[in-house]
Amino acid sequence: MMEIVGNIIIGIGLVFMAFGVLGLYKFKDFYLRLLVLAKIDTVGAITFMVGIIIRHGFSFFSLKVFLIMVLFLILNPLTAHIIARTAYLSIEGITQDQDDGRGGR
Amino acid sequence: MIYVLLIFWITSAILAIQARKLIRIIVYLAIFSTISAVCFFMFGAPDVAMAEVAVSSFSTVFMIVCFEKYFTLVTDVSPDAPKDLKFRYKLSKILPPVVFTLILAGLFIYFIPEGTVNTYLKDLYLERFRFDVGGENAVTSIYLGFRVYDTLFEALMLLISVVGVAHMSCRSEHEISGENFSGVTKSDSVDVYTIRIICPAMLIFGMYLVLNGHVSAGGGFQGGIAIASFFICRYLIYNVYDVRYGKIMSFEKMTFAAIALLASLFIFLGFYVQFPQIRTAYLISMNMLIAMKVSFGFIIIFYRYIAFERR
Amino acid sequence: MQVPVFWILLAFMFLYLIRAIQGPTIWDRLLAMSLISVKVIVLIIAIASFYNRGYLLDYALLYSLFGFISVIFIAFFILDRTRGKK
Amino acid sequence: MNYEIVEIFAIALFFISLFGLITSKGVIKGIVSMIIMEIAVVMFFLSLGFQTGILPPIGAELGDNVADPLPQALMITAIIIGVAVTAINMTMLIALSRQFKTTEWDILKKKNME
Repeated sequence: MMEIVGNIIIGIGLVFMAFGVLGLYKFKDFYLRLLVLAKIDTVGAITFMVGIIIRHGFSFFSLKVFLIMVLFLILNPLTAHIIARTAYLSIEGITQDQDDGRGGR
Repeated sequence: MIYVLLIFWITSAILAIQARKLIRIIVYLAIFSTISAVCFFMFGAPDVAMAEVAVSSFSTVFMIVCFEKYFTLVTDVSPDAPKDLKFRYKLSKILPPVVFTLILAGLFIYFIPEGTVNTYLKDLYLERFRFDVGGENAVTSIYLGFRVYDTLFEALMLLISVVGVAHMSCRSEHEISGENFSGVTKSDSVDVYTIRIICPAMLIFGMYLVLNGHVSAGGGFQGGIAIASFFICRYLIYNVYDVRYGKIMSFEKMTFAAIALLASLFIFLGFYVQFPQIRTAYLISMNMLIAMKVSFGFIIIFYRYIAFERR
Repeated sequence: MQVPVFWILLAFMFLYLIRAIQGPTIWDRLLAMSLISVKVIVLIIAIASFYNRGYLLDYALLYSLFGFISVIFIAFFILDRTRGKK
Repeated sequence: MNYEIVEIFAIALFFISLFGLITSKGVIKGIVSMIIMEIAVVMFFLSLGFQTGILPPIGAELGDNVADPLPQALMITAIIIGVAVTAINMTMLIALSRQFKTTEWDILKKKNME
């Protein structure tokens, strides 16, 4: 029974990733495409990992996958933030002195 | 399934080779080493994949500093530096290289010996590695036990290349000054805050890889690089990290001497046979020494690059 | 059940690679690179669970750390390079 | 002349990067092609004796379809030496660009003549 539930959740995760790929090709602006990395892929990967944890039940394997999920939850949005901030600074052409760390104009 | 991955692998390589702008080369090379790491993983070699991933982040950092130096020294200064590196593919110019490469490939394929790869040595190692060397990881037990000669000369090779980099890079007189050298991130921004959280995790994970190398995937080399990457993050967070190269260089030479001594003491003098219960102690200590050597070597190269080249 | 998962993930990686090739700005290529590194982590966890080998997961953990470092350095290099130069 | 299709990919990439090395106008493209060549060589060694669904030679129970640990042990050292050599290449590139103010082969030849 846990097998089926896990498979379903993995399927849902893959569907999220498919939406991400669809979004990547439909959005015309760069910042919209960045949304795919920040939100959709993070959610897709995490549902995928939850599905794997459910498939493997309560074991050392799923503890490791949980640790990876937590680290991934911290790192992925941060990567998206760094790319967004640097892209914003370079596309808008904000020079060094105007950059007060908040990226605001 | 592996063939599709290899097709990606070759396309990303061709991308990296023919990239016109210089900035794209770094991104394409990062993608290429990612996909090659996955290919190694699919070939049943997680240790090599780990080494490839760790090394690709280092070569990306070296290439970034090198390109910055190239931009400031060449493209911004001299007029005759071309904007893009596109090789003008005129037929007359392209024919000799293509013909030469095809001839070489044909010769190579023609002279490949017949017959399949015989697995005598592989079966020998797979059966014997637990009794002779101890430890669960066949790869670690090979490069620490059966073929420890290669590891010795590889450590010597790394030492020579570190000394070469240290002496060939420019000798700017003043050491690192006190200002915000990395200049990468403001100290209160969110990414610096998170890097402060991630860095200890990286160090602990590097230690885990080293100490656990003879049982699960990992080992001296990958753990050493993971530990060295902690110092990269440390460079991002703190303003300045005044590394005393002399001390680390001499310490690395001492580590190499310790590796040579330990290997010769245990394997060549036959302690391995007389005291079988010290085997895991030998494996762990050898892994730790190699990890120290590799991490010191990469720290020196990294700080040699960042501190002296970036000016 | 597991094999189609690998094929789907490889298809996604291929589509990201195409996006990296035709992406207009350099930032799209950087985005495609970090997307591929996300897919790599998920693919490795799928393989580890398919072969039921626990130690393969260390690799995914290590990979997410190192992918993060290289994205940081590349992003700040491109920023220094293209800042203010239209 | 029978070998796995997987090895053909590695050999093909080796010669593609060799072509890239030959036709590289600047020193930088040469270094990039050399990095790719090193990874192609490593891939060729690892692809010997490959079957689908091969397992790494780690862990207590080793099945029958297990990868060969010997080339892996050699390839780990090969990758690390590859990075050390790349670091030396780039140091030389910086010294070159500092002295000659360019990294194009043909311009360097002219400058080297006089």
